[in-house]
Formats: sequence, structure tokens, C-alpha cells
Amino acid sequence: MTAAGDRLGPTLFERSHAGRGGGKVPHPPKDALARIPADQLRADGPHLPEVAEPELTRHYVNLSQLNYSIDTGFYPLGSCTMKWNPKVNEWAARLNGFASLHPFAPDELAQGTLQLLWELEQALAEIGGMRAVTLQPAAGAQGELTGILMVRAYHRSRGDMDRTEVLVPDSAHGTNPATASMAGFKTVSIPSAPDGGVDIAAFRATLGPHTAAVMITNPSTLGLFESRIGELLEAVHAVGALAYMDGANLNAIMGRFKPGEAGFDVMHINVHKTFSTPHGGGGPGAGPVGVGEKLLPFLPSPRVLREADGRFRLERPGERPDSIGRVRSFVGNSGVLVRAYAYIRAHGAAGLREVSDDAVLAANYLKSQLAGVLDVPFSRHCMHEFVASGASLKAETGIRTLDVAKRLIDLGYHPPTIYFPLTVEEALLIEPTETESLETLDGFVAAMRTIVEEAHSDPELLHSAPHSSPVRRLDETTAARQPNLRWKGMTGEQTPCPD
Amino acid sequence: MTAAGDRLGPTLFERSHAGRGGGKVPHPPKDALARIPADQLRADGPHLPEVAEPELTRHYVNLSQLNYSIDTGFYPLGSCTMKWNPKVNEWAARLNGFASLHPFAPDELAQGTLQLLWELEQALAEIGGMRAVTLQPAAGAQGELTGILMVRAYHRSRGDMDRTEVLVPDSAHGTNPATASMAGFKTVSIPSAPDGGVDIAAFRATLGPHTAAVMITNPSTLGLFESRIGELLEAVHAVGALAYMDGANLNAIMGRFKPGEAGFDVMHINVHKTFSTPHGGGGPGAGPVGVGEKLLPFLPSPRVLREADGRFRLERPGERPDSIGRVRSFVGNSGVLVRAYAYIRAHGAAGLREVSDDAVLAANYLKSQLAGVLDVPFSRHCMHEFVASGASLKAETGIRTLDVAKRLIDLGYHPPTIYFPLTVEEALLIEPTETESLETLDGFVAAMRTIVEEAHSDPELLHSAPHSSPVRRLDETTAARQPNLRWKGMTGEQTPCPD
Amino acid sequence: MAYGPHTPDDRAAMRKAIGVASTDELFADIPAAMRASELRLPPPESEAELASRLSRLADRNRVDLVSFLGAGAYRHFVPAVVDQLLLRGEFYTAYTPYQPEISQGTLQTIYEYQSMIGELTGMDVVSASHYDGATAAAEGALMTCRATRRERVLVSRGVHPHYRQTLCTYFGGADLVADEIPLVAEGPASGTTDLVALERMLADPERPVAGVVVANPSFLGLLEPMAQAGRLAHAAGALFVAVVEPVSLAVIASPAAYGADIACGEGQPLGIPLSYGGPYLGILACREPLVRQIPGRLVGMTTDIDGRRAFVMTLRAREQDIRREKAASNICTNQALCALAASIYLGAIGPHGLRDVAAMGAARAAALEVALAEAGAPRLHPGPYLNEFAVRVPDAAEVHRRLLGRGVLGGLVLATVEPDDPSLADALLVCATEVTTLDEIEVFASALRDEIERGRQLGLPGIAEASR
Amino acid sequence: MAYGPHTPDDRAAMRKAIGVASTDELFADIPAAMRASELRLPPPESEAELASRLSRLADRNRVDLVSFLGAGAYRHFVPAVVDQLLLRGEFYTAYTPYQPEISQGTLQTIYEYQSMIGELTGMDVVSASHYDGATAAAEGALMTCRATRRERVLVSRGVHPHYRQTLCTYFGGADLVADEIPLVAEGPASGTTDLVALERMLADPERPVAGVVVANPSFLGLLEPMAQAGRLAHAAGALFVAVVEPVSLAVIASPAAYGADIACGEGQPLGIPLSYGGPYLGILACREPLVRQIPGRLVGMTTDIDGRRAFVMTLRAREQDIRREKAASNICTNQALCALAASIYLGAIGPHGLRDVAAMGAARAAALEVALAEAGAPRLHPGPYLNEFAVRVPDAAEVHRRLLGRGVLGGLVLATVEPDDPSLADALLVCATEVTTLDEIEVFASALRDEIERGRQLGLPGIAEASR
Ligand SMILES: Cc1ncc(COP(=O)(O)O)c(C=O)c1O
Ligand SMILES: Cc1ncc(COP(=O)(O)O)c(C=O)c1O
Repeated sequence: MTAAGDRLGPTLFERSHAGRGGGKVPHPPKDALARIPADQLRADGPHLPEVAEPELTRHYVNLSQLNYSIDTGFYPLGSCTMKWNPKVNEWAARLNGFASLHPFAPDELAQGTLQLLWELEQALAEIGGMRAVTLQPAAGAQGELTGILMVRAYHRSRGDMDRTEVLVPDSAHGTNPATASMAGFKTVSIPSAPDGGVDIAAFRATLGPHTAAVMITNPSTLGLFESRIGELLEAVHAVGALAYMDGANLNAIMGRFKPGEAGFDVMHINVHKTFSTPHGGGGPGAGPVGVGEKLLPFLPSPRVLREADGRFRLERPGERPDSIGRVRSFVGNSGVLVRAYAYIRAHGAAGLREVSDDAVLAANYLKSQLAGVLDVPFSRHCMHEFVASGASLKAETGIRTLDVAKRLIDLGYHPPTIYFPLTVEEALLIEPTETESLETLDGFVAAMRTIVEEAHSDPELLHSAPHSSPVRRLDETTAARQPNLRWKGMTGEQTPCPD
Repeated sequence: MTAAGDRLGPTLFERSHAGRGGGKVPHPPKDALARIPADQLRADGPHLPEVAEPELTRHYVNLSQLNYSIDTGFYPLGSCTMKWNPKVNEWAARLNGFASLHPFAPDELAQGTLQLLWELEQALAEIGGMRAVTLQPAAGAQGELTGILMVRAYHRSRGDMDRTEVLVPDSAHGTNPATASMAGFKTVSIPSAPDGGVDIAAFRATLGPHTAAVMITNPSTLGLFESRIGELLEAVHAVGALAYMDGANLNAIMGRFKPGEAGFDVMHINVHKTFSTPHGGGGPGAGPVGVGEKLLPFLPSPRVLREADGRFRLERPGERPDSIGRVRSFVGNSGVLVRAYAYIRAHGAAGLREVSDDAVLAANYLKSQLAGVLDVPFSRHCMHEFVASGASLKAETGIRTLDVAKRLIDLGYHPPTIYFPLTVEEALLIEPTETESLETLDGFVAAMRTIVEEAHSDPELLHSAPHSSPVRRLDETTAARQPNLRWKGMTGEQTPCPD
Repeated sequence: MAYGPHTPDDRAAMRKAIGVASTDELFADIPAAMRASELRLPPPESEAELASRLSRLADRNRVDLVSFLGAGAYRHFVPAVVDQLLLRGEFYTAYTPYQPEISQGTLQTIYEYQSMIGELTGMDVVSASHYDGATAAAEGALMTCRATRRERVLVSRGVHPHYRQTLCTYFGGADLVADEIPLVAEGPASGTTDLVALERMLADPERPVAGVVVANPSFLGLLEPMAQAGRLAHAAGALFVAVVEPVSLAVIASPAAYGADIACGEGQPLGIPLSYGGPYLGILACREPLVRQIPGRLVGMTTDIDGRRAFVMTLRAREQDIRREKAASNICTNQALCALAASIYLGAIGPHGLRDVAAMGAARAAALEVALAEAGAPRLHPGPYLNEFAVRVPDAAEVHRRLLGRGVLGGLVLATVEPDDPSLADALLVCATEVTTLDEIEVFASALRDEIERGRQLGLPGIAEASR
Repeated sequence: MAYGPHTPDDRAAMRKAIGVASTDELFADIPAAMRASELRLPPPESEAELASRLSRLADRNRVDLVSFLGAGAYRHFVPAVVDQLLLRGEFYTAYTPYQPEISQGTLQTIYEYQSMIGELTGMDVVSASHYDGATAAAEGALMTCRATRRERVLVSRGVHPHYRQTLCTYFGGADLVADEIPLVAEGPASGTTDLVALERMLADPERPVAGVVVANPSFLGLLEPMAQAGRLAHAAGALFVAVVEPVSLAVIASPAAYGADIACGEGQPLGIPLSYGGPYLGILACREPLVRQIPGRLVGMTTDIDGRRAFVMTLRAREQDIRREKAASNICTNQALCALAASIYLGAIGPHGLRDVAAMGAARAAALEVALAEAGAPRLHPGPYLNEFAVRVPDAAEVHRRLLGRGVLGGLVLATVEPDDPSLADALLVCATEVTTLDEIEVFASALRDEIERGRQLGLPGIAEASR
């Protein structure tokens, strides 16, 4: 089907045919539900697809081939750190001892995972220069919420009830302001200086007794290290506020900069960025949060503890009364954390530092090669990613960044992040990561050159790109105006199970 | 790379770059080889590709997507039984207890696998109506060799030294005559009757005191059950020859016909056909051989034995002196046999009978639907496959079966087996198997109809097909005249491929 | 580096092109005073060494006990096809499908996931996934506040304690109120949500209620009076949020059937491994009028410029990357791969298979009830249940601990998660599913009988109390 | 049916279209007297039941012992990427690539396999795979007869006994002769192929020799005088066949270097699991002039009509489907997926990694030699070895059996496979690879010391003899 011919297929619902499938589990006795009151029972359905295993498999195998992925090509999606996802990690997370462990297993049955989680906490604390780490948050955004809720608890614990504002640079990721809102704060946006850093004067002017925290992404979403970070942190602490670091860009600075050492009070880490756990088409990840001394009492519960005798256990409910409580069920996305642990052990200190060095080297290399091709608004060395802009190209040819991105698809590349950060016109945020070869980077530059030439010579080709993908540009307006969000009704008739 | 853009890529050798890769195993001490005489050591190389894991993975993931496979579509390759390969079987064969068991493990450590093999032998003997089964042969062809070598040993054991001929119908698979030669026999070809069966008169005329065995494929490679089988077997045995059954087509007759019961003395079974073990792009499979009473003493060694106390063991060397010996190392393709066992247990007797019934039903259905579209030389009911012919089409339009096959590729189907069996002009041997849905079969018929229409309306489209596959028709002549059978030298320079 | 391609030559070439003599120069922006202290971590390991370390750690976990533990995470048989398809790199190494032209695989599978959960719950709109059942419940409760512009929800104490705690954390942050609806203390309805209390709580005119949250089955395994609770909520202008367990929905009335506005729950039972608590799958679904309140991604069907059917993320104006501080939630990364696992599981097992799973669990649980009662551990509540229930066991914690030594994981000691509820002081929450065998039930029951007997002979305090 | 899609309605529709009232009618060609008796097999099982049965069977195998067993099949670390790529359905559910336009994945990987094995062996032509080392050796020997039109090969007794036995079976069938070259009995070369005997055997003018087959390392682990053996063979107009172990070729001289015409061997060590003997990988390779003699599939590089590079099966006129009784062999299905495993393994581990694997095995084996000698089990032969060697152990079979009880699989009792060779009567063949740890060596050595000591005290017959 896919090696040739049309590559799109019907939905699983359209493939359904009443009576197909089955054979997976034994049949229960007929009266299994007789003891349950009739009004509690389901009257009809559910009308789920009925397909046999061959058709099911083909459905998903063929669908998978419609995806672009790290496993098939270069995916320089800025801010997302689409690095290699090592195969041994997938193997590890599936080990029966890890995968079949119940989250309520008594501690004595869970020593392997508890040890792994504890060691991972130590390693992340060391990398971040933090006092302690919680692995509970399920993703970066939840890490942010956890961190900001701790900030809130900290101020309240000191009777400091008037801190209602969280300061966020205008280049920040959308989760930062959204988090501040969820934690009951007002977001105050702080502008960027022309060099891409925070505008210090504006920043100082905004800071005050109402400031609960500042959320800083460092390196920033422009891929720049905040060189005035010392000044910033001093000013924050001077007004009694706390400094939150969005560590989504940690991949640039391992072994080079430890946020906790530098003075950050709290940070989150995206293991699905820096520590190679797969993005899964949108998730799952995990968003561990590191804290300094001040926030230690407020960490969510339960923590993983090591006893004097070397055994590990989970905190019991209520054991640490100042905790902000739970942010989710159980201890965290353990299956994801196994992968992060494996990644850290595979690298060690020298390896992680090399990861960051190579990520930064690759980004600067790509930037240097693209400098003559597109606008590169910030000329100083970037960290693991950099912003390019199609502003001049648009002015000259009418070709927008969107068109460039779509044309890249035809040339075999996943486009970079586009139109983010919001502070740069026609932005492309490009993050090559450390796991892409020089040949791959050069191939990407050549493709960009080709596209810029095409923008002059054959703009229509770009307006209508992509041409070679399984589908072409989509009608997003209709999708939003008349949303069709689920299939209703099956194509076949429903009849009882055949086997 | 693959969701869009060019889909071909460089070889792994071209992707190689000195110094890449590594990190898989620890380094040995420097002097590890010091004790080995210098003249025994390798001077240089091997010059194997050096690639990092990301590039390696992309290489194979992208290559895989160039393949057509059962997991992606309908693969009606006659004589090959391209049925569904159940996923649980892949899981089972990888269970550590099976996968990590050393073939020289003492019997007491291998009870699980020995029990499985023993039970599988019983099940195959029951299905084939045979007295005993050896699982040793690695494939169908090796099963044939094993069987014919037993025939040879049988005659010799009786002092019957003059039986130098093996009779093989002209429609037989190529392995039959090739096997006869390898076992030191002369192949005598017997012609087919107009109804597709063996020409009895010609057959009787060929039989004689020089006949060691007759190799019969039943159902034949024409997909027809040999209705005169009783007569044939009687005649064979009357001259003191043995009857070999090529059981590659067993998928048609499970629960309907047991070759051993009917009088066959020996048969092989292709587990990679009837019992769903994957074809693997050419292998591995396994070719168990069943024998009746007469050949029991000659079975290859070692056999799997069950002791009185219920424990299992392997025969020791020399324990059964009449054995033809080994046909390979160790006991067989155990990892493949786990899958066959799983398949048989999943189905039970009723399920296997249903498999055959459904395979035959699907083939007859497809035949009935194609009857008006192509020539269908044999009108009687077929078994699990049937022969169609493009003879009329060729006469009318000049379109050959090859063109039809290539055009099917464009329409999303794997072509049937073509130009086999050799006895039918412009043959297509079509085997849908029991695991393809009615919709799939109907889709295939519609595609065939389309092609036949195109043969009249737009023959050039067919001559030049396929058009949508990753590559188009190949220059096979140059491939054979100036064979390039391996890459020599590494490049590291070539970067035709962007990923 | 373990996985990277760069050789020293490659690095030199890049430095040259950039025009720096050393990589250190690229980090010049880091103020000298702030450069990191040495990174102290264990040395790197080759894959062979790492694999053996990880195997040893995994082996330190004990997953070989006969287990009756559920309590929000359930053992089920997962067909082999599920994991083999999940291992396809094209799925698991893709990002959020921002470029729909080369993400139709992910997009169509999400649309199908939404459709399947839509079938199970009867809801119109299903988010592309949340972190887990607890956060999905919290987000569901927050939706009711946004939709009604009220600031208080009522949460049944029958909701999983982790969900209640998570909801409290989220509500505390947002300066909203979550009050607990008590459970009936005695009689035939004991252990289920107290409808009288609910009605009273809803009646307070000073503190209007945005939503009522009830779980079915409840944390204690009981089937709840969902229809009545929903009617009470609606009568007070509140929305009704049902916390559901998806496998049960094959046989138990759907949220739509009893009038829920929002359905949420934990999707782990749909083919996702236990993995010590995650990654799991937060199910969140709602009726059509609430579509603009639902947080998380939504995928819709549309066409491309050639008119071919295609799928795309839609109604994005609810999301943080578009709306920033005004977004419905801060959620960004979700649990998409777990949603894919659930879809494949549902596709593999089919509707009849799912019913078999649910009904077999119910049948095994009934056998378990009988066996445990005979062993001296009767049910704690009389009402109907599906496949999980609480039993009274004298000195439960000690007995539970001793059972471990006999190879039995005898469910959950309820006091460890609900330490403040005296009614649950000597109780175990036990569960059976389709993978529970009659042999295992026998092993559990006979070990339990021995241990209860042993405790009685020792005259342990718990036992003394129970025998009063 | 377990996996099929057909419902009763589907079947009825098909019957109707065909025009039969029942499926039985389709089987009318089976003579009534020959219809099968009832099929007696265990009842069908759902996947859940089947999976638990298979798990139990797998668990009955004991793979947890500390193992020093090699003897033709070797434990190695296999990077995770190998199996994950092998699980791609597009590879393992495809057939032989008869339609090259939609089989470029399989074809290119085979070409690359041929190229990699070409690098390791130094040979020009590599078949796309044979069943295993034994059949590859037999086919290699048969090639020499076809190429030279002679009917006799000489096979060193240092070749794996299973290979020798298989070769005999094949040669017996083809009415060809295979004679055994003895091993040197004493002195520094003891255990290696007896070159004097070889020279003598080659000299018989009545019985010209087609090929000489020698293994390096030999079955006993010894490095053989390959160059000399090859020269002797060539001097007599015979071809020289080297049986090789592919991992060793990372560090040991290649067949091309010592002048072999044909190289064959077992590819299992290249990333293929032990799986109780198969599926493995028969390596068969030759120099260019023999290309038309080599059996099995060959893939070549070519172009398509658009000039794009592509791969295709070639020189098919050697094969059974074209040449039938005149084919080079009857081989059809081969071990393609195992060849793919080997390619991915080699790609993952790389040339340096492969050298590390071989050298680490050598280092561990040296440590093992010392430890076993100290424990009372000295080497049987003095010559150089790579990572496998024989040791003399009094009452080897009994000691070996007792070691199992102590969790040690102490290699192979040589007498079980070579019962007729008195020089191997009290000997174990032991092996170390890169996965053998120093701890494991210590465990083996100390257990062995105890058992030898124990035997000595009991004065067992074997011991008495040895201490004479
Ligand atoms: C800078 C930054 N902060 C926060 C986040 C949120 O992390 P997550 O998606 O894991 O919730 C992201 C992820 O895209 C990010 O790039
Ligand atoms: C009729 C028939 N006989 C024998 C064989 C040979 O089996 P194998 O390929 O397993 O050697 C085949 C396989 O193609 C076949 O179709």
C-alpha cells in the first residue's frame, strides 16, 4: 500500500465490519454481570471499531509512514530539542521489572525503581545546581505550575500575601504566562532589549513588592544566554521576589552553567528535551523541578527518601506538612524517567558537557552557514538554537516564512519552529541538536539556499508547497468553523462477537 | 525523508565517516591480543561502515519504507502463502527463556523448549497423518532433501540399490527437481493432463523398478487437488517406490486431508507458509518432515524424546544407527518453531480447519470474480490458490502478464506470482490466503478490471508501469553482465540524501 | 559522545566555519563568576554496561507476586500488537503535529482516539489527552468554574484520594474552592456519595456551585447513584463531572447516559503498562456546548487544497501558545503516545473483547468476594460493585505485610491512603481483572485465612477489636 | 478464527458468489475414502491464555546460569537498536524480493550485507545467506567439487562436528567423498590440523581432491595453520575452504589474506540470539572466479529506467526456480532476516566496536585460562587461541553436572559431541566473550576447584586416572 500507490487510508471506523476481531481474551461466564443492577448497566454500544489484527496493523503501519519523525529525518524544531531518542532507553523502560510495577506496590517491592528515581533526582540536582528535585510533574508546563505554586506557598508561609504578580519576558514560551494565571498570579510582560536580552531598565521598573517571581528562560527562546543574568537575579532578590528558571533549554548549558549555583530559586527541566525521552507525537514527557533551600519544605509530596540503611521509601501522606500537596496521581511518569536516567548514565559528566558543547557548536555552525541566506537578527554567538528571519525575503519576494517552511517539506526536511518567538518578525527558530551530522546540517543549508533562489525565480512553487507530502496545505478555517472532532457511526452493522 | 521528498538513500558505506559510532561495548585492555602470534592477526580493516546510531536507524527505517509487506498491504503471491504473521508470535520468540537458551544447554536446562518442540512434533504429525516428525530442516527445500535422503536410505537398507530416479510433475516447484539432484537422483518429469492433474497414463509409463520416489505437490502448484491421488499412490507403491508429498500447500487442506493417512510415506511442511512464521524478506523458515512407519528409523538425528517420567531429552550421538545423520547444526530453527507452535495453539483443531476452509473459500471467491477479467484455465474449484492467465489479453493487446503485474504496483497491490507454474502461458498464480477481508479481495478485483481496461485504452501506461514506486523497472541485464555484488571502499563524501 | 556523530575533525571544521578557536568562546556570554562548578556524576557507561545496570535495577523490583492491587491502576492483558506498533519510530519520535502535511499519522490516530473515547463516554468532544486521571479531573473541575463563572466545586469523597488532592492543589492555586461531599456512613448505600449532604451543600445561596464531581465506580469500587447526583447538580445550575474508568464503560452506563456534562478519568487500563504510576493517560471529554472551555489539544477533520480528506489541530485559540495568560490551561506536552496505545488496544480488543474484559473482571471479583468472606474478610459495604471492593480485615496493615512474605500482594491497605477515615482503618481494597485466575484467588484466600487465624491466636489489638 | 477477518456473513457472501451451498463442496476433489480423520489437537486459546502458556514454557528453560558455553554458538551483547529495527513489519513480513520496484529495502540491505561480509572475509562474492554454518560449509565443499569436477574433499577434524556430520550427509547424498584430516596428537601443535597427514592425503593420484576444509579458530578454539594448509591445497589443484567465525575476523587474518577460495561459517555471533540453535545465519562467500558456482541468492547494483540507482537479485541462472535439476543447490528460503540482523549489528557496533568485542573476549578468555588452571583444570592444548579452549577436568561429565547445581554452566563436555575421541574424554570446552565478567570467572573457578577437590576425595574413577 505504501511502497507505492495512494498513501492515505480510511479511519479505523470506516474499516470496521461487525463481527470482526476478537480472540484476545477468554470469554467470561454468561451471568458475569447478573449481580449488577440493570440501571447501572450500559444499554447499548460502545460502537468501537471491529477489525481483525491484520487490518488493524496495516492501518497503523501505513499511518505511521505518513509521519515525519526523528527516526526518519532531520527535525530542527526550535525550542523542542528534537535530539536522538536512544533505542536502549525504549528497551529499558519495557523491562518487566519496571513496566509491571504497580504504583501502590509497597516500598519493599519497589526498591529498583525507587533507587533509580532517587539517583535521578540526585543527578538532576547536580546538573541544575539545586538542593533537591521532585520528579512528579508530568511535563514542563506542570513543572512550571509546581514551581510557581511553591513560590506562592513560600510567600504565604512568610505572611507575604500581597505578591500578586509574576514577571515574564515577552519572548517567553506560552506556558509561562499560562502557568502564572493557573497559579493565581497576574502576568506582567517585560520587554526585550535590542540585543535579545531582557531590557534591564524596564525590568527594574516593573519589579516591586507585588512581584512574587520572575520567570526567566535561559538560554532564552531566542537561543541567547542572558548575559545580564547576575544583575537580574540580584534585582529580583533585592525586592524579595524569587527567580524561576524555565529550564527547557538546559540542553545548551550542561556543565557550563548551573542555575541553582547562579542564584535561581527554582527551575523545571524537560526530560523530553534535554534527556532524550521521546516526544511521542505530543507526549508523554516529564518535568522535574529543582529547588534551592528556600522552597525545600514546599516540594510536592510524596518525595522519594533514602533511609539510613540504604533502603528507599516514599514519603507517607502528611509527613511533610508544608508541602504544596500532590500535582498528580502517584509518583510521576516513571516509565519516562527510566529513559532519562539511562541517558544520564550513558553520558556521565563529560558526556553531558559534550552534549551541550556539540549542540551549541552545531547551532552556531548552522547559523554561520545560513547567515548569507536568511536574516539572522542576533549576531552574537547563539546557544543551542538561533532565530532566523524571513523578513527581508518577504519584503523582496512576498514569500513568507510559512512558504519557506512548507517548501522545506518537499526537500525532505521538517521545518523549524515558525513565528515563534513572537518578538521577531517572520521568525524561524532553528535547533539542530547535537545528534545531527555535519552532512545533514550542510544538506539543510543547501536546501535553504535552493528555496531562497526559488523565492526569486519561481515564487508560485513556494506559495503552493508542499507538493510531495501525503497531503498538501489544509483548510484550517473550515476545521475551526465547523469542527468535526470525532467519527460518529460505523460503516458496518453491529452484531455479536463471532468467536 | 520519507513522509515527503525523495525516498532513496545512499548505502551505509557511503554514510560512513571515520570515527563515528561506538559506545556499545567497553574497551578491552590494550594488550588483549598480545599473546596471539602476529601472523595470525589481521593486518588491516575490516573497513566496515562507521555511523552513529541516529544515522544507522534512519538508514534502516527509511529503507524499510521502500518495501511492500504483509504489514502494509495485500500480497497475493501464489505458492508463498503470504498470510498474516501474528504479533504475539514475535513477542513469544523473543521471551528471554527461549531467545537466550544455548543449543548445547544440557537437557535439564532446556525443558521448556524441548517440551514445546515435542508438542509441536506431535501436532504436526497429527495434522499430516504421519507417524513422526523431525523439526530439524531449516526450510522447505531442506525438508525435501531430508525426505529424499531418507527414501534413499530406505531403499539401500533393503539392498534395493537400483532406484536412481525420482519422478516429478512438470508443474512442480523448482526445489523438487533440484532436491532430487542433490540427493543423487535423476529427475524424470511427468506431464500434466489437461485438467491440471498428473497424466496418469504417462505417469504409469514412467514408473518402474528404477523409481525411488515420486514427489507430488498436493494441492498442486496449480492450486488443484490431485483427484486421482488414490490411483497414483497405489501405482507408486505397487512398483516399490515411495511417495513424497511436497506439503508447501498444506494451508488448503488442514482437517480435510491427511497425507499420511492417504498413503504418503513422507512429506515436508513449510511453517513459514501454513503456520504463519514470517518470511523475513527471504527467510528464515523451517521445513519439518513427517514420515510414516517405513522411514521412521532414518529420521535425522537428534530427535526430541520424552522419557517415561515426562521429562524431555535430545537423542545422543549414535543412539539411532540407521539415521541419515544431521542435515544441519543443532536441533533446528527453534525460534521459528516457537512461532509455529503459538499459531497452532491459538487455533486448535477447529481453528486450523477453518483456516483452510477460509483460504479455499477466498481463493474460489477471487477466482469467480476474476473469471470474466482474465483467463482462468482450470474451471474446477481450486484450493487455496488458482492460476489465471494473461494469454488472451496478450493476444488482444500485446500486454504481457509482466505489465499487468507492474501496473498492480501502481494501484497499491503486490503482484501475484507470475510465469509460474511453467506449464501455463502468461501465468499468474494468485493466493489470497484466509486473512484478507472481502473488501481487500474486492479492491484487488477492481484493480485488475481497471488494468485490463487500461490494456485496451492506454497500453503504454502498462508497458512503462510501475510509475509510483520508489524505483521503476530495472536494468537486470547490466546487473547480470557486469555484476556489482558488493561495495568496495568507503566514501564518507557522498551526500546525495538529506536526512 | 554516546549517540552523536561528531568526530574531532567535524568539530574542528565547525569551529573554523564559525570563526572561533575553541568551543569555550561560544559560551563567553556566561558571566565568569557564574560558570558552573565541576559536574559530579558517575562515569559514562557503554550500552552493554548500562543495559546490565538497568536489568539489575529492574530485577530489584518484585513483580512476581500474586496481585490483587488496583486502586486506580489496573493489570490487564495487553495484546502484543499494541507494543509492537508503539515501537514504530515514526510515531514515538515525532513531535506535536504542528506541520499537518507530514503528520497525518499522528493526527489521524488522535482523531480516532477522540472518536473512540467519544463512543465510550458518549461525549461529543474529547481532548487529545491529559497527564493522568487526577489532572484530568482537576481540569474538568476548573472547566465548570470557567463555564459557570462560579468558584466552588463539590467533590465526592468517593473520588480517588490522589485526584481529590490534585484537585485541591490546582484549586488552591487558582483561588477556587473545592468542598468534599461525604459518603453515606451506614445502611445499604454505605460508602457511596451522600446525596442528602450533596443536596444540602448545593443549596447554599451564598456559595453557588460550579460543578459536582463524582466517580463511578468510586475509589472504593462502588457503583454510585450517578443519575441522581447529576440531577441534583443540574437543578442547582451546576455542571456534573463524572470520573470514570474506561474499561468499565464497556458494560456500565456511560456518562452521557446519566447526563454528565464532563467525563474524565484514567486511561491506563486501556493497554498501558503499570510502570509505577506513569506515563498514563488523562481522559477529558465534554458535551459540545463546553467545547471552547476544554483544555488540551483537539484534532479535527478537514480537507487539503486538493480536496483530500485530512486532519489538523483545531480550535487552537484555547491553548497557551496562542492565548498565553488567557489560555484554558498551561498544558503543552500531553500524553499523546499513551492515547495512541489506548487506541490500538481498543482496536485490537474490539468492543466485544472490551466487554469480555470488564465482565470477566466482574466474574473474578465475585469469586474473590466469596473466597475472602469465607477466609474471614467480609465486604465492608453492601452495595453493588464491578470488580473492586473493600474488605474488613483485622489488623489489615500487618496481615497485608505478612501476605507479601507468602507471595501475595493483597490489595491496598486503605489506611495508608486515607489515614483520617476511621471507617477504613482495618480494610483492604482488593481488585480482580480478567488476568486474575481462580488459582490466584485460592492462594490469596488460603493465605489470608492463615494470617487472620494466626492474628486471632496472638490476640493482636486489631483482632481483639474486630472480635468484640 | 484467531486472526482472520471473515464473519459468517462474509463467508455466505463468498459462497453465493462462487455458487456453492457449502464450503464442503469446494473440497469435492478429495476422494471420499481419503477424507481426513478427525483432527485431534488441544482446544484453541485466546491470546491472553496463549501468552501465559508461552511465558510458562519459556520460564521452564534455565537461562540464568553463569555460562561458559560456546562451541559454535556464542553469547554477545546485542545493541537494542538491532531488535527494534528487526521488528519493523516492512522487513520481516516481506517475501523474497521478486518485485524489485517495491522491495528496495530488502534488496539494498542484502547488498550491504554482502558488502560487509565481503569486508570481513575479503571475499568478492557473498551469498545472501544460507541456513547455518554447517550447511554453508557443506555447500562450500560441494562448490569445490563442481568447480574442479573432482569428487573428494578433505575436512579437518578441527571443523565443528555438526558441520562435519552435515557435510557427510550432503556428500553421501551426492555420492561424493569426504575424508577427515586428523589432528596433531602431541607437541606444540597438538589439536591443530595435521599438515603432514594433509599433504599425504592430497598426494593420492587416484583420488584427486576438490577441496580442503579447515576451520579457524577450530572447534577446539585453536588457531590453525591456514596459510600452510591453503598452500598445500592449491599445490594439489584443490580449492581451499575456510570455516570462519565472523567476530574473530575483526582481529584475526581474513580468509582472503591466507588465500582461501571460499569462506563459510556461522553468522550467529553477529547480533543473533542463541534461540536453542536457530534461526542462525549461514555465511558463504567466494572469490570472483567461483561466482557461478555459489548457491543461494545474490543481489547486485543496477539502475532503473530513469537512471536511478537500484538493487536487484541477479545471476539467477544458478537457482532452482530457473535451473531446476541443474541448479547449484535446491536452496530457496534462506535466512535473510538473520542477515539483516547481522548487518544492523555490524552497523551499530562498528569496526572498532567489533574489534573491542573480539579483543575483550580474548582478554577474558586469558583470565579464564589462568583461573581454571589454578583451580586444577589446565589447558588441553598448548597452541594459541582466541577466546575458546579445552581444559582437562577429571571426570568432566560428572563435574559439569554438579556445577549446574551451583549455577554454573561450565562449557561443553567434549565427550558428548566427540564420543569416539579418547583425547577428549575428560575435557571441557570453555569460552569467554565480552559479556563474561571477571566475577563470573571467579565463580566458575572456585566452584570448579571445589568439585575437583570433592572428586579427588571421593576417589572417583576419572580422578584416579587423572592423578596417575
Ligand atoms: C521554553 C519552554 N518552556 C516550557 C515548555 C513547556 O514544556 P512541556 O511541553 O513539557 O509542558 C516548553 C515546551 O515546549 C518550552 O519550549
Ligand atoms: C511448492 C513448494 N515446494 C517447496 C518450496 C520450498 O520451500 P522453501 O522455500 O522453504 O525452501 C516452496 C517454496 O517456495 C514451494 O512453494
